[in-house]
Amino acid sequence: MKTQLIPAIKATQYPDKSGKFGPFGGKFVPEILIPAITELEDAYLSVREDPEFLREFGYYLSEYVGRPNSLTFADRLTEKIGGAKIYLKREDLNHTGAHKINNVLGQLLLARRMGKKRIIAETGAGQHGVATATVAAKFGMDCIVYMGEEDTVRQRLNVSRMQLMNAEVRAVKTGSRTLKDAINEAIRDWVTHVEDTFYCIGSVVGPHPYPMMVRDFQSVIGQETLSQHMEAEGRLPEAIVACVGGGSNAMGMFAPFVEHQAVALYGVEAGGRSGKIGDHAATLTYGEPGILHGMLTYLLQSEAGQVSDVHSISAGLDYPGVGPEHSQLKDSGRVTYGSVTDREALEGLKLLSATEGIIPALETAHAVYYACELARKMSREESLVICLSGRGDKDMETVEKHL
Amino acid sequence: MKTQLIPAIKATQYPDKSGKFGPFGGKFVPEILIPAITELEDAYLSVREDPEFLREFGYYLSEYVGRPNSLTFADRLTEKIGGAKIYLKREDLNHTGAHKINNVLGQLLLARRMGKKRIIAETGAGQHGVATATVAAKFGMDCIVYMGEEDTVRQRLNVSRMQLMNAEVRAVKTGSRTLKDAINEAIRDWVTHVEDTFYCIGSVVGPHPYPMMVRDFQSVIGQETLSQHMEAEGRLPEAIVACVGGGSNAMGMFAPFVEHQAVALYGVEAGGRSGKIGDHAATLTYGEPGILHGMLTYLLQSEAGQVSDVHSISAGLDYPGVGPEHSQLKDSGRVTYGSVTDREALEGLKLLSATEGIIPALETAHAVYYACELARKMSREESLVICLSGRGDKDMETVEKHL
Amino acid sequence: MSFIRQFFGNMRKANQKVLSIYLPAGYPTSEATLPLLDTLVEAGADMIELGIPFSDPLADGPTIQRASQQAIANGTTLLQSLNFLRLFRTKHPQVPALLMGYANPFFRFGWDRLVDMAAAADVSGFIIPDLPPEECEPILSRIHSSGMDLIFLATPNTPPERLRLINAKGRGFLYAVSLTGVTGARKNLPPETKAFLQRLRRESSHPIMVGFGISTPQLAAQMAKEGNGVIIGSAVIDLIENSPDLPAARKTVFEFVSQVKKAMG
Amino acid sequence: MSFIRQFFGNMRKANQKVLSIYLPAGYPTSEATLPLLDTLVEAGADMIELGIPFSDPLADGPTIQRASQQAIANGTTLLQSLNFLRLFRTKHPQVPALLMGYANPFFRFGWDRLVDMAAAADVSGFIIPDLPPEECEPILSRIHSSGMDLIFLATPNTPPERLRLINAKGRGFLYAVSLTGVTGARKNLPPETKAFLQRLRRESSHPIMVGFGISTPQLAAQMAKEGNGVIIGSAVIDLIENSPDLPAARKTVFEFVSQVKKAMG
Ligand SMILES: Cc1ncc(COP(=O)(O)O)c(C=O)c1O
Ligand SMILES: Cc1ncc(COP(=O)(O)O)c(C=O)c1O
Repeated sequence: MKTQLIPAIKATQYPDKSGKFGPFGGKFVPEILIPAITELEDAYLSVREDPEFLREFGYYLSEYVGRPNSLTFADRLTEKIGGAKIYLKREDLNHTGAHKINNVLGQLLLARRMGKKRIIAETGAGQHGVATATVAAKFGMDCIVYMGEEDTVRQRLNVSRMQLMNAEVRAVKTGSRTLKDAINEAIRDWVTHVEDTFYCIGSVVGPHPYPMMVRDFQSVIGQETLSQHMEAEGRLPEAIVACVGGGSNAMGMFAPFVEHQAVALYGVEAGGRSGKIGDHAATLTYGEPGILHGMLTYLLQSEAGQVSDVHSISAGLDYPGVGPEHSQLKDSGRVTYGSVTDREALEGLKLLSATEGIIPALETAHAVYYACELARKMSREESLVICLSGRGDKDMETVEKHL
Repeated sequence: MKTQLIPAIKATQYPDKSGKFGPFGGKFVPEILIPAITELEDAYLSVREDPEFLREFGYYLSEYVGRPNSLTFADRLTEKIGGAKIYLKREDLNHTGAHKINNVLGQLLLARRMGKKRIIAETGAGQHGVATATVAAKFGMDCIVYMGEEDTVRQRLNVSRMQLMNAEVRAVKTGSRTLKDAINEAIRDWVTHVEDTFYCIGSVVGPHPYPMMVRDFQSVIGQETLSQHMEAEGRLPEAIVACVGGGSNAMGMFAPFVEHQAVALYGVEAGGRSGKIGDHAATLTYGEPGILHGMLTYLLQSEAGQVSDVHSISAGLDYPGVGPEHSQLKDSGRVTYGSVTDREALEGLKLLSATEGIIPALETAHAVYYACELARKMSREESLVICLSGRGDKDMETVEKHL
Repeated sequence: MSFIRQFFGNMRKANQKVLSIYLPAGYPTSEATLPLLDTLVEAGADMIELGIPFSDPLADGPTIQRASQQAIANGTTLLQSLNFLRLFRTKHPQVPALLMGYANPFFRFGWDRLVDMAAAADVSGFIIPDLPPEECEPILSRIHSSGMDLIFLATPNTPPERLRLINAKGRGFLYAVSLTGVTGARKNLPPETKAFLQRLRRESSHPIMVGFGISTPQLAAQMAKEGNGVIIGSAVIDLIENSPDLPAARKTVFEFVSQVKKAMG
Repeated sequence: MSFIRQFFGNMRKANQKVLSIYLPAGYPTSEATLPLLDTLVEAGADMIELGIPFSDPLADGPTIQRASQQAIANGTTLLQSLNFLRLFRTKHPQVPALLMGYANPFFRFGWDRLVDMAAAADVSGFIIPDLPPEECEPILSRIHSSGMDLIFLATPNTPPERLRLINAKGRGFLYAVSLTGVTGARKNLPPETKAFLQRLRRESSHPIMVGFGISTPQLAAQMAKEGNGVIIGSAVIDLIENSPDLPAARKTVFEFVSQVKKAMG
């Protein structure tokens, strides 16, 4: 029998009361949204340590999502690389196939408490949209998902999944027609229907309290990893690697480890086709601080402060911003951020598929590749955990095209 | 922490020593395969109660597959139907998305013990093929999957998945180009490479010891369900419903319940387009006993004993035979078998998606529809478990076409 | 006292309602901006808001989105826009001119540098829709000490306590958002708008300019009654967008703005 | 003593090797079966195996698969095939004729009915590749008591104990499968075949007929030496398949079978 999980959401030092992670974060939103995010912040703070809320969250994480998911020892990949022991935190085993649903579950439970029945969400890869449509169906809520037109094509499978669950998918035809524009459109919807609408953001981005709240809901990843690794190895891992789009799987994984200075933390961004602006989505690697989507954070942008078009083979990393806490963790040096190209990600995907029988999402594949390079340089006594943020089924068409 | 699972494989009364379930089952194979199935039987019987084997099996089921999976209470579906409480046994949460991997893991652990490094398998929906390719990759074995040419088209996604995991997918162009012919082709391969090849059959079909062995490996489904339902409701469920293609998810689910006469068991076959021969795959509903693929069992066949072409919207149910133990359970009256049409299955799929946020495989959707009809006639105090054998991602293209 | 406050004092004394027009810099071409600004003033606009285009105008409807994209494509920069404003203020020293834009282009330019150069260009004030009072600290006091104003917005859902904060931080006027929604011309405004504006008048001592959705002289007249004046943006851009060339645009804009001004009495 | 055993006794006495040819009933057409059987006998075939087509011939290679599909498409039935054999046996009473086929069509027909009607048609015996000794009980004693034989197969991987079981249950002759694989003409047979056949001769008292893969007179001659004779199937079907019509098929089959018979000396 699986024991029921009550994730302990721990209030950390950051963000401060104004929603800042050092200089980053904040609430850079149109006035009309201020009451909504204030209401949300109040509501969230009131449930954050409410045992009944945590019990409910734990119940659905366990009975519906299938948590705790495994920490799988990747014996063949380890052997092939010949360095550190590689473990995989299996978010791909969650219902709907990625970590996104942890956060959605938390937010929609909160929305239910707040009496909001109209849910909106943006989605890039479609995983957050699918997760939102899923939980909305389970809770009997209306759901509208904004998705860049380009992404509705490259992630068509996920569009059908959302529609089957009675979500309305709205193809966003403005701007670059990808994730960033889907967020713009979702915010416009929110501005217009602010009274009855709950905006379920899919990553640790947006105005306060989202970066904090999403991190907290996702920190179940890191909490489980910590105790599972303890059980398997009797100590903490030497290194942890996660991919960074908006940064939610990474923050959820890192959260309980940040205070353990001996654990090296690595965030991996989308290096795309090249280091030229427009050819990648490696915000922390190449970006500069800026203000977008309600937060102050690193951004890929022009000299004039126009947000850049970005590119990644993986729709879920195709975002010119990043969660503000990552910006802080970068500047403080606590986390090392690097990037991996489209081609390398494909290699990572193939490698994990062939050695472990696990096809990762293209997003995740970035972390896999980076982790292998890292593990190679580590000793056999050390161990490294990859946050296997999602499965690759959704990406098979893209992968086919590139093989 | 998840407790490690050691599935207790229980020797039941059936089959008898010669591999018979009453008049059904047996070893109707070419002489050349007799040594192979004898070796297999001996090997299996020697590990069946070997704690080390069971520990290994339990380790991978837990750490790799993600067992135990949940028994989810379908509150909104229950409410909508207004009858018995409906529970879902979540095989869709397994790694690779269906129950098939339980069996594959058992067989390939056995193959590893037997020193066989060349694995062959047949597949219909592709789920068994994917599961076999997956575990073969994890164990570093060569893997060849036979798949009807028609199925390689309707389940293209799964073909790519197998190839990514370095399996060779051989499109079978003989006969009706579906599952039955894939099995024929796999047997021909086995006949030709009998010394070094392990044939990993995907359901409770084929010659003894397969029907027994596959049932045993899959019985982890029923064992978990039994104790999870006990924990949730304090008693056994009143009814259990599973879809039946070859019959492995159903047998795995039914196995520990067969002796509990108060639990009504239902197997649901593919009713296809109509009750006309060739338009469905409802073997137990419309078939007659016959001999195919090494077993004596109900078959869809002509007067002259030629095996019929069959049809189902779901590739995984598209099989003119059925596991011999089901034939016995039908004749003994212990299990009630019924059928559900393509159209009804699609309705079941939509219903579960919209109310619970769970998109079932088209195979599973047959069980969902049947279970809803059944639950409607039961009282609110009773409870019913559906074996949610797999997820529907693989079927999105087919579903799109039919909506 | 800031120029804007003086201006509103004068208008109130003259019993005049204020008509403010928003125009995106560099739209439809860089060359069009100064002539169009002249046209606005000639037609009776009392105040000008020059928009700095941003790639992600998330509080704007389709009209301003398209105009922003066009302006970016035309290579419009903040420096250039400051130059437009300097020339405009030289020519029309009686007409307050505000710089309106999303935070990021300003942030990238540098808050301090922005304020200094805006002051040098004789800019009257700023409207930054995604810089609410809680985020304005890096810029507010410097704006004030340079004699300019930072305009805040109030919306129908702004609660009383918050309005007090906005009143306290804001200066110049209060931008009353007429509806819950994005910018863009509307046929009608919701019935609640009137009560909202009455509440603002009761609870704020700032001049109140009503914006969002105003598309016709009638609507403008109606809304102007409830405050100190109105702000029109998308309706004018729609006219420009539908004009074949600049002279045609100037003509149609002139007619529309004149009618609005006339209707406002 | 069964007809087949008598026949092998006579052949051994005459120091003759036995050539047995497999032909699917109803292939390439229903009308062709009796003429082709005649041709086989005329060309020197000593024994005949008439195949009952089955939809799922899982021990057969592509040649026999195609022939089976064709025969089914032609509407070939078991009753019709029994009739072919009755006519054949009437015309060629000295030539043993076996019914060969997968279990299911026989099972559906009914084991008892099958044996009775086969006996009435003067069938000499049965080869049922997916009916190994452990599954033959429902039919074996009735076959024997009707004076017919049930032929079992031995394969290179058959272990000694099992061969004893096969020897005990089988009668007529032992069908030695030359290789591990499905049916179908091969250029060569594996080197191990010879040792396998020697083992069978040591460990079995039944006449030994070698089948699977034999495609040329040379191979036939070689294999015949190691036992009592050979069985050829796919090689003949290939010839029929490549013939434009029945006369051409009869001609080429006649030539091939004659050459084989001659080579076997
Ligand atoms: C599987 C997977 N991993 C990672 C990401 C990136 O998002 P984040 O950085 O917020 O985890 C996505 C986004 O869609 C995803 O689907
Ligand atoms: C999800 C799913 N359910 C059910 C089946 C039917 O097989 P069985 O009856 O052996 O469980 C399949 C076969 O592919 C399957 O993929």
